[in-house]
Amino acid sequence: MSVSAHETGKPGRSFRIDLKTAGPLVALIALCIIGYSLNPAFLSEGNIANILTRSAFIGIIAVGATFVITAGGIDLSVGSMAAFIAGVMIIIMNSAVEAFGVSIWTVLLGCGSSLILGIGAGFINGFLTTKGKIEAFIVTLGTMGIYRSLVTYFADGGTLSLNSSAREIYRPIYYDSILRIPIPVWVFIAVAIIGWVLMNRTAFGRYCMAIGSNEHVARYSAIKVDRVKTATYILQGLCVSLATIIYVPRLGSASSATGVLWELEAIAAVIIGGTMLKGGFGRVGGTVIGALILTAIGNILNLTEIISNYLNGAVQGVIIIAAVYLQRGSLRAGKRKAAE
Amino acid sequence: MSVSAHETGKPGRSFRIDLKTAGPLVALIALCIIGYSLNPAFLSEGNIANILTRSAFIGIIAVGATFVITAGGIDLSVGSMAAFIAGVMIIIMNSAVEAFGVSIWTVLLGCGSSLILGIGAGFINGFLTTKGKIEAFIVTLGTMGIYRSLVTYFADGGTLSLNSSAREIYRPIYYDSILRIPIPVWVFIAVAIIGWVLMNRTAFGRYCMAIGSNEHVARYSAIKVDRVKTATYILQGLCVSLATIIYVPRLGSASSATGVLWELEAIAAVIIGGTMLKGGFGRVGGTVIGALILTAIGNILNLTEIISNYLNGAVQGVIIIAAVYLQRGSLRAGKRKAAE
Amino acid sequence: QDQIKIGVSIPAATHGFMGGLNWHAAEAEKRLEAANPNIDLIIVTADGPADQASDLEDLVSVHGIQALVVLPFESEPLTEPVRAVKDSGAFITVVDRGLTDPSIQDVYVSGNNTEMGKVSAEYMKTRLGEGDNIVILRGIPTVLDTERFDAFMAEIEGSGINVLDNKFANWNRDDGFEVMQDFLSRFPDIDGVWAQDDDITLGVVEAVKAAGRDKELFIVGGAGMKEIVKGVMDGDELVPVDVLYPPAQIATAMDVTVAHFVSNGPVRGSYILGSPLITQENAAQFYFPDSPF
Amino acid sequence: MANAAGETAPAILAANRISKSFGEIPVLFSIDFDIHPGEVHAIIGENGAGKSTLIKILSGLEQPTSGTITYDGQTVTLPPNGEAEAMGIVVIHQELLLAEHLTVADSIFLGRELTRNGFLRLREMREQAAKILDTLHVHVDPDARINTLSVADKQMVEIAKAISRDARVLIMDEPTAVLSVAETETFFAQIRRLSAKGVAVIFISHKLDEIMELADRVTVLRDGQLIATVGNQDLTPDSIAQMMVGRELSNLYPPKHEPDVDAPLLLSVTNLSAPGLKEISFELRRGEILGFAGLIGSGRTAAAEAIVGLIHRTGGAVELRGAPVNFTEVSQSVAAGLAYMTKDRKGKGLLLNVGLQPNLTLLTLAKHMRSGFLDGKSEVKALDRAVRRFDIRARDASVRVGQLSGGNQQKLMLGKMMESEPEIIIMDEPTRGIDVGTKQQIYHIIAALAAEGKAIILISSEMQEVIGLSHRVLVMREGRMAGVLEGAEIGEAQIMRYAAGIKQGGDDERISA
Ligand SMILES: Nc1ncnc2c1ncn2[C@@H]1O[C@H](COP(=O)(O)OP(=O)(O)OP(=O)(O)O)[C@@H](O)[C@H]1O
Ligand SMILES: Nc1ncnc2c1ncn2[C@@H]1O[C@H](COP(=O)(O)OP(=O)(O)OP(=O)(O)O)[C@@H](O)[C@H]1O
Ligand SMILES: [Mg+2]
Ligand SMILES: [Mg+2]
Repeated sequence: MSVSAHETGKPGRSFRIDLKTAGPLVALIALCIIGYSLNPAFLSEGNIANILTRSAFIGIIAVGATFVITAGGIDLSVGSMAAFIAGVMIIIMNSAVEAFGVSIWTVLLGCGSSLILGIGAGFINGFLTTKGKIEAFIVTLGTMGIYRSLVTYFADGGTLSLNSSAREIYRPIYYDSILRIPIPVWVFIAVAIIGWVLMNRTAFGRYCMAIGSNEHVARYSAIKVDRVKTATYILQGLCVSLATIIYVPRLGSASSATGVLWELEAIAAVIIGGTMLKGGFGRVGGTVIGALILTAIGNILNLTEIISNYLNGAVQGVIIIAAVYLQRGSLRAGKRKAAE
Repeated sequence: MSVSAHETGKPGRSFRIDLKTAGPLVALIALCIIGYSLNPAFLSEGNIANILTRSAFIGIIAVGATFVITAGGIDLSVGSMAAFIAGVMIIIMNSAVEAFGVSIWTVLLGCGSSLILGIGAGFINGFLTTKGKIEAFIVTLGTMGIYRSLVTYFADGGTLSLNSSAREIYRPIYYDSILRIPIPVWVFIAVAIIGWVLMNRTAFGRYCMAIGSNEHVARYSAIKVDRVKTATYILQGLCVSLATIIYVPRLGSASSATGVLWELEAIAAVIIGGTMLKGGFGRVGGTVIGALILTAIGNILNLTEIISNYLNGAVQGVIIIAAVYLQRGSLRAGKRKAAE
Repeated sequence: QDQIKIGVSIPAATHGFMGGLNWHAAEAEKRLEAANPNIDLIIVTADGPADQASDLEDLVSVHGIQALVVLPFESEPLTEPVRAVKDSGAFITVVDRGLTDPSIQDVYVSGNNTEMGKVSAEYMKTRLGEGDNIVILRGIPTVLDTERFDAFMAEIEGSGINVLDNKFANWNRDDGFEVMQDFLSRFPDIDGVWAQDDDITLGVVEAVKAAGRDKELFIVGGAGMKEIVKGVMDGDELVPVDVLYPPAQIATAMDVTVAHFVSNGPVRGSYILGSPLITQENAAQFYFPDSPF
Repeated sequence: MANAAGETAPAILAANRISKSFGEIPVLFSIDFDIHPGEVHAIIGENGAGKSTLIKILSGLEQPTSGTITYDGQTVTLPPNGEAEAMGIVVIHQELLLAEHLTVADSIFLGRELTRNGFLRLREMREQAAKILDTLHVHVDPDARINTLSVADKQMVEIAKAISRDARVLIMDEPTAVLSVAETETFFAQIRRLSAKGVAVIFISHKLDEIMELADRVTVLRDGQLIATVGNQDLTPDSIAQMMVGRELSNLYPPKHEPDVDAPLLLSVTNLSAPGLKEISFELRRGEILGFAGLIGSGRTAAAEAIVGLIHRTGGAVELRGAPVNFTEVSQSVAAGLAYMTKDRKGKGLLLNVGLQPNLTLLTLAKHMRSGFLDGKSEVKALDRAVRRFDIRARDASVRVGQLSGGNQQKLMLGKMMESEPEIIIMDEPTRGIDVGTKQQIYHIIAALAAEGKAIILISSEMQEVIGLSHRVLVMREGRMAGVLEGAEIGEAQIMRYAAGIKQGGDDERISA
């Protein structure tokens, strides 16, 4: 009478995994079809490279956000943090150029300081949240204001620009390709894979889910809750710093307008990807697709002139809602089928 | 041995209520002391009236947000919704003036349409969240974009201005006082009291808390979960429309810049007030104080010169974090005392 | 014959001035496309520098534009992306905010932020003198705001006029209203206000009127919003003048760019539009009742 | 104090004069307790006696206010947060401690994942999980998410989790409260295997027959005081009950009053189908108690939930007092006088983070309104009533329900449901985690309700309870009705035969492998 449970379980499981990825993918494919029908140039190699490269920023940040949100937190400071890190990177590289002249070391110094700043900023968010026991929303709303102010202050209300000769060396990191794939896309791919492995193939990912799902349970399971939570913020900071490293050569400058609203975009990418805002359940793969969806929407709006520019935001809103609905819908339909 | 539960319960309970209100209050009082010491004009009657009147917008919206958040939702669309409602109100009132001339009915028509729009917009958010089963974050992020776009579109990218003779009649609603208290403050007081009663003295408030703390339990307890959740969004829409009704006479105009970031301010007021972002626990009184704290911070920064303008945001961030820390801290200290 | 595609990249209509600019761009598109059947203008709007850089990429890769009219969100970050467009062979017209490398542009059309600050200060000096007090409401911390502010401060220096304080009002009416309210409760004696932008001005006007202090001071705004220009025309004493910073410059730029393709000779050079003081006498020529701004 | 015979090894874990207070409220008074390798030591006592608190102290989750713990002869301070598990002290808590979003395999290995070079060995964990579940005869997919499991399955996962760990001391707080006889048997077999290997087992249960069957020694607590520690051979169920409650317990079950044969039909269900449920039919008369028996996951809960509209019905009909009904929300069924009490008190029954009063009245707030507003006085009165009727023991009414002892939570939930004054009552595991003394009270309440003319469906995994109270018993198996027993047929052997699938249908004895 003992039906071997795991045997009957198998098919259901692989099916479910398919559906998980399928949800956001369906939405992305629908978008691509719309894009192509509006303007065939949408699927040109150049345009696809553009979309991929652009989505790298938000995508990399969103991978970090997936961990924070999965563990039940939220980070509103990522956009300002990016502006702040970019600003400080530029200041440091410029002074390095003045002191030692330009070399590849200038760029490495900049990248190094970016990583340190990202980790530090993430740690501060994590520390205030866990040890200070202040809601993540408030902590990161606060640091969001702080970082944005600081970059404005450093830039004296204007723009911080990278020394042009340093920029020359640094430029390829954004603009060059390896094997016809732009470098930012390679970074994005690497971050996504590492993120996926961390989330699904390491104890850390499990701990994030457990904490987001039920902090008591996690605590009683001897998980060092505060440490893991802080680690998610540090990871987020690290992702922001990576995104900044590939962002700085693109525009070569930072100002108070850098990274505005990235936090909202990153969180949206995460949620569109199927991670739950309340935590407990994270999908790095979905996040990647979510970031692509958001970038593709912006790109599609540039493809056509049929819509008044004033209505861009409305179209964007409708598509986001529709995409998520579609995704959830296909998931539900799939489940119903599985139940039969 | 069965200790009659509610008898021993009484003192403990009332004590906790004191503490609940005390937390944010302590932070507000600390802020007032700082404000006064930086500039005695802070406590002048005129300035206090300014602070109270200004906080009315965010405060009224935040009272609505308290319900949404308590029931486990979130509404990012309030700022755009306010701009949208203001825009449509102005359009309607202007056409009414053209068609029928100016009278008190013009204003009443405007207010009536505001209420209908608010309720409708709230219903849409609620419906998409509950029946569409789309995350509140995504739904309201979408409608946020939609409303903001629509107002930009209606205004042709510019500003919608209320007909000046209609404005003459409408103006007192913002600028007049009754018993030396400005009318917006009266509205705020009324909304706060009604909100408090709703939250603490009616079944609806209880249901919101139940849903936010455990939706399953709510469903098993015969609560119409979808209906209550939708009602919270409608209530939020109603609050936005009330806020808009007192906002429009202030400047007599609406544009795409109206209400930008109000959602963040409203949510911040709610959280500073001690409501939990994850839902299940709402404090209308705290929200009111949270709104006052936020307005007071902005006001204090305008009353002094000691801080570089560029750093306003940083100071704001630090104060918000500190205020919440202070509040939680005093709560913890109080609990410890109670425990002894 | 071949369609000539011209991309127009501008910031989104997030406040009054940009709204006016968007309107003028849309009007110019209609007018120019009607007059020149072989011209296709494509207007895209951006929410930030990075977003605008993406727009530029799309204009090249998807639309294959032959010319670009761009009002850069910020000068420095957009320099390289515009250069990339230039490298694709397009004719470049830069509007308002110059690139860090002027050699990229074929045509430059601009208002003059420095002059705007200077003209405003000059007017202040005609009305006020030794010991008089003014307050300043600034825009959003950006290069052009800093240019205006610095020029104003340089001009006002030595005049004996006290600048009591300056605060950012984010080119926003509500912020203008609130910041001015706080200035009013802080300073019992204010003789003049430089609001720098007409959106801010509208908020300031309400705050001053509500405080009943509209007899003791005057306000200088900027940009040329139609409501303000109308007021100046009608002899408003609270806002007696305005300083032009024309949102119609985008239309000028589009005209010039189209002319490059449809007229005989090539078009090149800089078109710097001045920031004249709008007074009751000349206001009529700056008044566009149909514009949303 | 008597000791179990033949024990020579020194105590592995001992509590010495342990006291515990929460704030000002004392919960344990100077308790001595010890456990030896290979021994099964049961702790019993009334609800709120302090059993769970004692084992929390023995596992480091709570620190004692005074007294010491010795482990392996050493006086130790046990580390908090489940870290004592690394020392070999493994606990199954009374309140299920599983993260809802994780899978079964993830949960079993949470906190001590198998890794290679930092990567999870997923397949290995899944296989091991499947193996453990198999030895317990639990039919759940190791990849299923916890939030898709029924309470009983969750409990089995908890058990699997605990026995999969390298325990030297295994502490279990009412692991069998929601298990039926068959599951309990396989579970006990595992316990015996472990204790034969030298694992010390501490075991809390309110089921006295289980205690008699499994325990070598029994410690009795009452009101936080140690009453006695007694060897098994000196015990009878009656003597245990006597020690626990402090008085003689006679007639656990009230006498059955057969309902009128021609009492009106209140509920009639025909061919009811729903996910996990196929073609259930039965009738319920006024004054009748209908027992639902079956193994866990046999669909009893699904049947109840389909009737009240909590899960969507895919077929069949339900008639209430002769009129067809199709509830889609609980509010409709409550309004029609049909109430369902869930067995999942933590997940679906009670709000753990609020106080007693809001929980009690949540289902029936409409009754506590005066001109549209909540009437606090009336709510207080209701709580007062429920506290007396169901003997709810909270040391302080301001405590959050999550801080109540398990049994008292259960009583509160009973009170909550009874507040709606239903005519038809479906109770799912009504005495889950309730001490014998109170059980007796509750049985009498149930019988009295039936005698008043209410109709009751009693879903229970405690077979004695079903047998002792029900007029008829419906046995379910794998989502179907396996049979209905009446009168003298109602007995343990018959029920088991139907539940296990040895006997099917009504009369014909078909043996199915
Ligand atoms: N965290 C806490 N804060 C306050 N009181 C508590 C807390 N935990 C337990 N108590 C109280 O301690 C007493 C003993 O509870 P405990 O859970 O140990 O009882 P129990 O013997 O396990 O009962 P049951 O058989 O019902 O599970 C109860 O009165 C309970 O309310
Ligand atoms: N195949 C299925 N599809 C969907 N839901 C199901 C399925 N099987 C069971 N459920 C749901 O799982 C929950 C557990 O129900 P189930 O009827 O299996 O428990 P039960 O037999 O009452 O268990 P116990 O014997 O422990 O009381 C119910 O809410 C039911 O709706
Ligand atoms: Mg066109
Ligand atoms: Mg217990």
